[in-house]
Amino acid sequence: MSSKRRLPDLDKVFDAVGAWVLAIVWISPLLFATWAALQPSGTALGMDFSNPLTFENFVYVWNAVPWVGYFTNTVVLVTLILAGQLVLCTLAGFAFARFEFKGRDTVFILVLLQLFILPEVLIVENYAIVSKLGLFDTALGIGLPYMASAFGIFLLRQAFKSVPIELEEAARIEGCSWMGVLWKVYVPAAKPVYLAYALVSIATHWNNFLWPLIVTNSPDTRPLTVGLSLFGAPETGVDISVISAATLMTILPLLVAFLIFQRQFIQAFLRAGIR
Amino acid sequence: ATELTMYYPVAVGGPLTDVIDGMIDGFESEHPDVKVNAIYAGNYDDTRLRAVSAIKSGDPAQLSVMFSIDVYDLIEQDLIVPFDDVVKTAEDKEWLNGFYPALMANGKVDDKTWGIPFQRSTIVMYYNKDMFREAGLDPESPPQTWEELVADGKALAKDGKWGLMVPSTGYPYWMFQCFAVQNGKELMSNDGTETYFDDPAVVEALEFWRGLATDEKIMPEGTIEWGTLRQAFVQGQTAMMWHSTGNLSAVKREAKFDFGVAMLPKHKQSGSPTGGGNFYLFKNSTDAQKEASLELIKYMTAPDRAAEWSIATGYVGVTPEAYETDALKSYAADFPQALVARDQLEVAIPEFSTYDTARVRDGLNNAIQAALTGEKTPKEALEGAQAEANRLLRAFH
Amino acid sequence: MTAQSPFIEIHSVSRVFNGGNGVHDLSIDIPRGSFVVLLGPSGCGKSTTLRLIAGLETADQGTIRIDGKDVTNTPPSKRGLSMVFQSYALFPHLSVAENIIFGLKVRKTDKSEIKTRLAEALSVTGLDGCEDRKPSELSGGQRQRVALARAIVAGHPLCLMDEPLSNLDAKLRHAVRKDIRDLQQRLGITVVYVTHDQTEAMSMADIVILMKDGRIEQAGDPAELYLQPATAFAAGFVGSPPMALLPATALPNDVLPNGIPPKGLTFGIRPEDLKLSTDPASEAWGIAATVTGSEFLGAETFVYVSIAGTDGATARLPGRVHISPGTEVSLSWAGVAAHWFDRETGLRHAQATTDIAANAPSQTTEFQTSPSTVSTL
Amino acid sequence: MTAQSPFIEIHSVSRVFNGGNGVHDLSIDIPRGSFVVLLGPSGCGKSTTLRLIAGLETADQGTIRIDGKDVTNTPPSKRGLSMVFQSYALFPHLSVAENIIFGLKVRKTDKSEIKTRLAEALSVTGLDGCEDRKPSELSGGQRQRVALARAIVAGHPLCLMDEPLSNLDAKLRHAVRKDIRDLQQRLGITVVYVTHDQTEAMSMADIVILMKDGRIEQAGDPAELYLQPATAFAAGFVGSPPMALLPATALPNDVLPNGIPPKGLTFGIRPEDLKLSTDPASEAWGIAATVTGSEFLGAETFVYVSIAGTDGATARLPGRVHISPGTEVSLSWAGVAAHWFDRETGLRHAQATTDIAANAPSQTTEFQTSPSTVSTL
Amino acid sequence: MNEMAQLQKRRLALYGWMLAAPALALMSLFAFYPAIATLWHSLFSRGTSRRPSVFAGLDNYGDLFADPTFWTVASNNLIYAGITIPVSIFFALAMALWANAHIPARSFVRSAYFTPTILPMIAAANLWLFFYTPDLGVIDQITGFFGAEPTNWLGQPETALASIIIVTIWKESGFFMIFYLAALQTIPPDLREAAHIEGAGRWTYTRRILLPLLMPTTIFVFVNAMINSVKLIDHLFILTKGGPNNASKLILYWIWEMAFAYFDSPHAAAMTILVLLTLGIVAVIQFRLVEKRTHYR
Ligand SMILES: Nc1ncnc2c1ncn2[C@@H]1O[C@H](COP(=O)(O)OP(=O)(O)OP(=O)(O)O)[C@@H](O)[C@H]1O
Ligand SMILES: Nc1ncnc2c1ncn2[C@@H]1O[C@H](COP(=O)(O)OP(=O)(O)OP(=O)(O)O)[C@@H](O)[C@H]1O
Ligand SMILES: [Mg+2]
Ligand SMILES: [Mg+2]
Repeated sequence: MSSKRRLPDLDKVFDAVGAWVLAIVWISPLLFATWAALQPSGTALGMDFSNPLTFENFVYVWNAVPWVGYFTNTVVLVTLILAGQLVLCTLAGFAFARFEFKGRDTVFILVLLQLFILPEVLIVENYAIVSKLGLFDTALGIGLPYMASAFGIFLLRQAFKSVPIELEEAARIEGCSWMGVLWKVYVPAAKPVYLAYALVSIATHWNNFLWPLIVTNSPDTRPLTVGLSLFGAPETGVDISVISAATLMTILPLLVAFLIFQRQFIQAFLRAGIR
Repeated sequence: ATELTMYYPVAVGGPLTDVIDGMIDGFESEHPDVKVNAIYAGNYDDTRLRAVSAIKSGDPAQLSVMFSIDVYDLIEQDLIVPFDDVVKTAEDKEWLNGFYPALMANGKVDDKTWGIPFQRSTIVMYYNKDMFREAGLDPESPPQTWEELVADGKALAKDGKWGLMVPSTGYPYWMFQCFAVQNGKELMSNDGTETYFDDPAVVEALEFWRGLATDEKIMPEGTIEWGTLRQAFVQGQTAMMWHSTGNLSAVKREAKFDFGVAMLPKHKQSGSPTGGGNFYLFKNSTDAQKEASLELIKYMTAPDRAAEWSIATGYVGVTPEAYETDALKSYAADFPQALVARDQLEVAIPEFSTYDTARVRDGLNNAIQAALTGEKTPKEALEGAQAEANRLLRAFH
Repeated sequence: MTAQSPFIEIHSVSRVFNGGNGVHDLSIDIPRGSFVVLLGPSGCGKSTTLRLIAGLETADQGTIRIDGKDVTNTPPSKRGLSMVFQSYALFPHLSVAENIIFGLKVRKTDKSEIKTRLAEALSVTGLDGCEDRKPSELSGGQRQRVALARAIVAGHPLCLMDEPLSNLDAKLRHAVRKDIRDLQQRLGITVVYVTHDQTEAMSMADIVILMKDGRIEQAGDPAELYLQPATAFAAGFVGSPPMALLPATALPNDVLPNGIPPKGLTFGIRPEDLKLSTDPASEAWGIAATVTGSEFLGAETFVYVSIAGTDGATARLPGRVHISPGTEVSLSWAGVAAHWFDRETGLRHAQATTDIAANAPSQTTEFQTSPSTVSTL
Repeated sequence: MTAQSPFIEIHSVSRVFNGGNGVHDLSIDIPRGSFVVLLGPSGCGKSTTLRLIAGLETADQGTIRIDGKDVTNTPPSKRGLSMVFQSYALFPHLSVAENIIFGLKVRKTDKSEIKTRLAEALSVTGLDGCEDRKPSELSGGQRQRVALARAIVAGHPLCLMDEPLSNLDAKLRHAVRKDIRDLQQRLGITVVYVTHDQTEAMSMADIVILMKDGRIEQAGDPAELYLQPATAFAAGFVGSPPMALLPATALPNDVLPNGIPPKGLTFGIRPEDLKLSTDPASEAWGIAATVTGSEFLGAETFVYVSIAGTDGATARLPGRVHISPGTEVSLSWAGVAAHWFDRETGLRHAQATTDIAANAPSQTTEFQTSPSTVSTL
Repeated sequence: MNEMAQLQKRRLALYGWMLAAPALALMSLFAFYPAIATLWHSLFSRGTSRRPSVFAGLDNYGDLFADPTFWTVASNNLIYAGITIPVSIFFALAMALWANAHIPARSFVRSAYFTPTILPMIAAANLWLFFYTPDLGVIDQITGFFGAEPTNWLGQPETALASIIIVTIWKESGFFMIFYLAALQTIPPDLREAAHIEGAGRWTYTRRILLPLLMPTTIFVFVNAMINSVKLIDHLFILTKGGPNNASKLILYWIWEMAFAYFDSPHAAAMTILVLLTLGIVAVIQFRLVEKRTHYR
């Protein structure tokens, strides 16, 4: 090795330090939650690191709520919503990306307008619709209003548009029907976008609370966040240790999945090149 | 069989749905012909939203636990029926009179009973006996008047600790009712059509509250967060706090020190508002359902259940009989703090509630917060709120 | 080229895009088993013609028949043809093998049949051992061969190729173009091949169709195009370096053809037909020129010269030639090597001859071949 | 090439990537004002060498001097050079003019100075009138010229180019390569140019540096590389079609050089040096071969032949040649045209000569040039 | 014209409609129809048992403009958007650049940036509530370490909105980072090298090359951030409930109060329509303006 090798760049050191500081600031609430969850209720804010750690909060939270059932419901719900979104947005995205029809652009703008409609204020109307459809207290009832997602249609349309038209033509010459083209060419080509969108969708609906609460009755259909809500206490103020434990329990499956698949997820985002 | 749908909120932390489910099971085994769907619906706001959504879309719901103070709005929206229409027998009428009058006050409008108390609280003063001792005060004689409160507070406020904290987010109007009534004036008329925010006694009460921070320096300035106050108390940040009796169980569990519970101090008189949730009956149900609903409410407010509920949550037992049950008696023997709320019911007043209550209340809340944060003087703030309330209530005279 | 009816008949087909581009009133007959190259500059309508045959574009007018069947409105998948795209259009998510058998699977061909055909296609294109790789793990040449394999595996009698070699580097292109030609002959299929590279067209085609602005400029076998360009455009487009095209007015009078005023004529001469001399005495006649540069390419040297009143010309000399810019030279050529075109219409003056007796032989060499080996052209 | 010290000195430079690829112990001297081409197959380290000179890579070992200054650890912006990238690396959001003057603006050059230099660069590269367009609105050739203009506008004495023509089509490439060469000579700058296209290297370079596996295989002027390849690799890489390389054992004894056992020898012959004869009697000697195919390219025809015991060879014949596959021919060549290489090391056997008196002249033609026009090589 | 070709075209149009139909149907059901119903509602007065609802024209809108709370809330939301949008875009960009650079433990850094995105807002708000606790909270403990007085972050009008803004930025930046990260991959590395050779430093490269090239992503992120600046109110319910004295009340929270606490859905509907209109207009202007500047794509 030559002794003249360039010294590590000062820029790079600053980069690393900056990135790390920001990362720690960003993750600190979660670290704090972990700390608080391991402390007895009365002392969590003390930041006294000599305190012994305790799992009593987790035990208490675990026993208080049928987590397994809620977890199952959440998984079913999230899967259902995602499946519905993927199907509907794929079809619509495909139509907007590759078909010429009168009024297409107008309709597409309408679709984008949906992004601006605030679902929170439409709860009463949507409740009535779900109820009329007979879907009350079902996973489908919770999921249906989210299935036609303007965001998803937009993303997939962009993804489909960036697929080289030759791929479609090659498939058509090889004998594919329109559906065949969609299924065999566009969908695989947009895989990174699907993954990226799935991550966003799962994170959103995993954490959705109010709507599922309103259109369900029983623990048989309710998601994890309803369990979490039992530890929120507007009349008395929450117990930080307990709510931290409950929070961790709610997001733990998601967090673990994310940490395991983070490389793939990030890669998927990277390749998606959403613009 | 009669089927009933009931919504209920959980407003204090913990697995209380299990307790309710247990009660429902008990009721169903006593009344095999009635089937009850008891549905947890989040907090009070969520529950109200849920009930409104359901009824507006024609879904059947027969009863619900909701804020006691929502009564005027529920009447206005034509959602509920008075119990007087359902209560037929003398025995039932007797039952209506069995509750603490202070708890019934909120449910009575135009001489009719619209709500039956279920999960009711009141405001009490929690204090840290250890800190009292350290400050050289008698831990067994908490302050009983405003003057004592200030004096003790001054003795306690040192080393970055505070003498007293009265929360002013979340439910500022509720806390303010304490000061006002202690200063001799209630905030609204009994028929919910008039408010007295700009009454000199009321203004003086708010001045006193603000003075605790600015003049006496026994309380921090600005608003004090409702949700984290208990944590501040159990970690010794303040020697005294005013808070809902709903906190009792939690403070008991969390506090690592000897703590006491006392009635609020008096000034011109003593007093404290009640709070919490009542049972309401919805319209559009059959007579059989109404009947069954009444049975259910009777069952859930019966002394044994009231005692059980009180022990589990810290809410007050809704009838004197509840305090006569063995369960509550033995609980109180070990934990005499639990009886303070009941004793205070003697002097309790109804929680603030008027027509168009949320708007009127918001005006008051903003006025209180504006005064506490120094944006306005108490007089200015309250006069503004009164003007606003007058405008809103004009239609209901 | 035989008496039997053409395999593809394109009859007065037009396809005009908004803006007026496209192809106009095109008629082409393509014999069965031939290798036809559509040649022309960018935007002349080559791809459009190919896509019309494939069914990826629909004709505004006219009819297209393949194998006697009118397919003008038949969708691509029903036309019984395969296609190789410039970008190869390989499905990036499928392995080589899956790419190749894509069409067979879509058409629900027998499993075992698929297997044998795949093996055959792999071995024909020399891709054995690559079948499990993804296209992104292949070199350009390999990708090209996958595209080829996909096109031939279906066994369609017609294969369309749109500039299939343009993404390959020069060395590879040379190798692959031989492969394609061999494959076509072995399988006996008809190939319609689009390129704008005249070298490719010359070396591969049975028939070259030279297009310009959506119309056919000249069609014929490669030698015909090279030796007898029908227009000045064809003369300039075919050959590298291209034929020099000079206004006849810049030439000495005695080399001009008889009877036609030089004002209306363009003179063309191929680089290999130009002779350079630095010694004015050694030649009977010559036009004066100045060397502007030279490029040594190993086997030959291109010498660029400027001629007064013209855009200059290029001479192609064998071997290595040392000649420095600025050198004055005299240019001459054999009389038969001269091409004459009408300056207005660009059309060839077939009858134009010059007075000079050619003293250099024509560059066309006829080999003595045994009677059994007839030319394939 | 002159007595003065070299402009760029690369001394024992190594840059090894994880995996062992890169360049190894490279030493190159580049004279001021010369046009140096780095030539070699893909992955041989050409770009790495160029990036080392540019400062985009840092050497693990060794030193790099530019104009006598040690720049081994100097950042790119301080080395006083410009670069043309294969992809042109034009900033897509800036107009042509803004792209060109980007560096000047960064270096806070005078406004008026920028203006004159821009005008100059535009006119030199023939881009006048395009200055307000965005790169996406330009053709490939125009983009290339913008990249060129950006490189020359700064007036740096050194310009690096990494395969700047590989994205252009054949015709354009030919034109631009002349432009680049002209520009370099006009401005008198030093150019280091990377390509894997040997035609480009031959036609442009003053010095060709042929690389293989991160090391230099041969360096010299193009004629040297073509006529006297130092190794079998160089012989095969330079020239198109490439030199045929045959095991000496496949040759008749009397053409073999004296004193060296044929087992250790490889024989090389360029396509243009091969003579084909269908009449065995007409030649004194010859080796038997079978024609496998031919390609007519207009000015010449490539004839592919197979020879027993070898991979075959290509002959390059002028004009149009009709010869059908399967024809038996006899191959011969002039003695001086033969190249001999050691079979193991690949190194050239310089002294090897054959017994046969050459009857064909060597293909190197020396033009009679006036004394004032000395070769630029 | 070829008749078959016409027919073909019509068939394709039909396919297009059929493919889009399911999504459009659901959207109409759960978004467009309720939105139009909302518009309709906003034209009627609030109905009670004493006074049935009557057509009121634009009265409800007039009431809103006359209400001082409207102006407070609108200006709060403007400040909120005006700060959260640029700041979270800035952080997102910085994060993306760092997450894309070669720094040690890059995948930890990426995960850290992204984690807030997967935390439920309600849970996150509860954690922040305790962060902000005067004196006891982590923030005051840190500032206290440097000798600062304890601050009642959520309890004073001066800091309440800022505290809300910080939580929003924390929650959103990581989400937007992902989009920048993706866009960065599409910028060829040789642009950077070319800029360096032309003498551009890091900062010049970022400002003159990178930022303009990321413009399309910035627009995408901007529009999303703008929508979120109206949509994201979950944390308000826990942190401040809009207080003190409306100091941190945002539009949607106010709509929520009107609709579900005040039982005043006509005014809520009117407010909703106003928001929809504003968002739509801003978005259209955005797209128009910026499309001109980014047409090079
Ligand atoms: N879909 C289309 N819409 C509008 N114009 C088109 C379309 N496709 C092709 N054109 C135009 O038609 C003309 C012929 O196009 P075509 O693609 O056939 O040219 P080409 O000969 O293949 O050129 P290249 O060598 O560049 O591929 C061009 O001017 C082109 O701009
Ligand atoms: N950043 C890198 N990391 C690892 N290996 C590299 C890197 N850059 C180049 N290499 C390897 O070093 C070798 C030389 O690369 P280089 O880019 O110099 O080749 P090249 O001669 O320019 O090839 P080409 O003609 O394909 O551009 C190759 O094997 C390449 O895989
Ligand atoms: Mg084309
Ligand atoms: Mg390279």
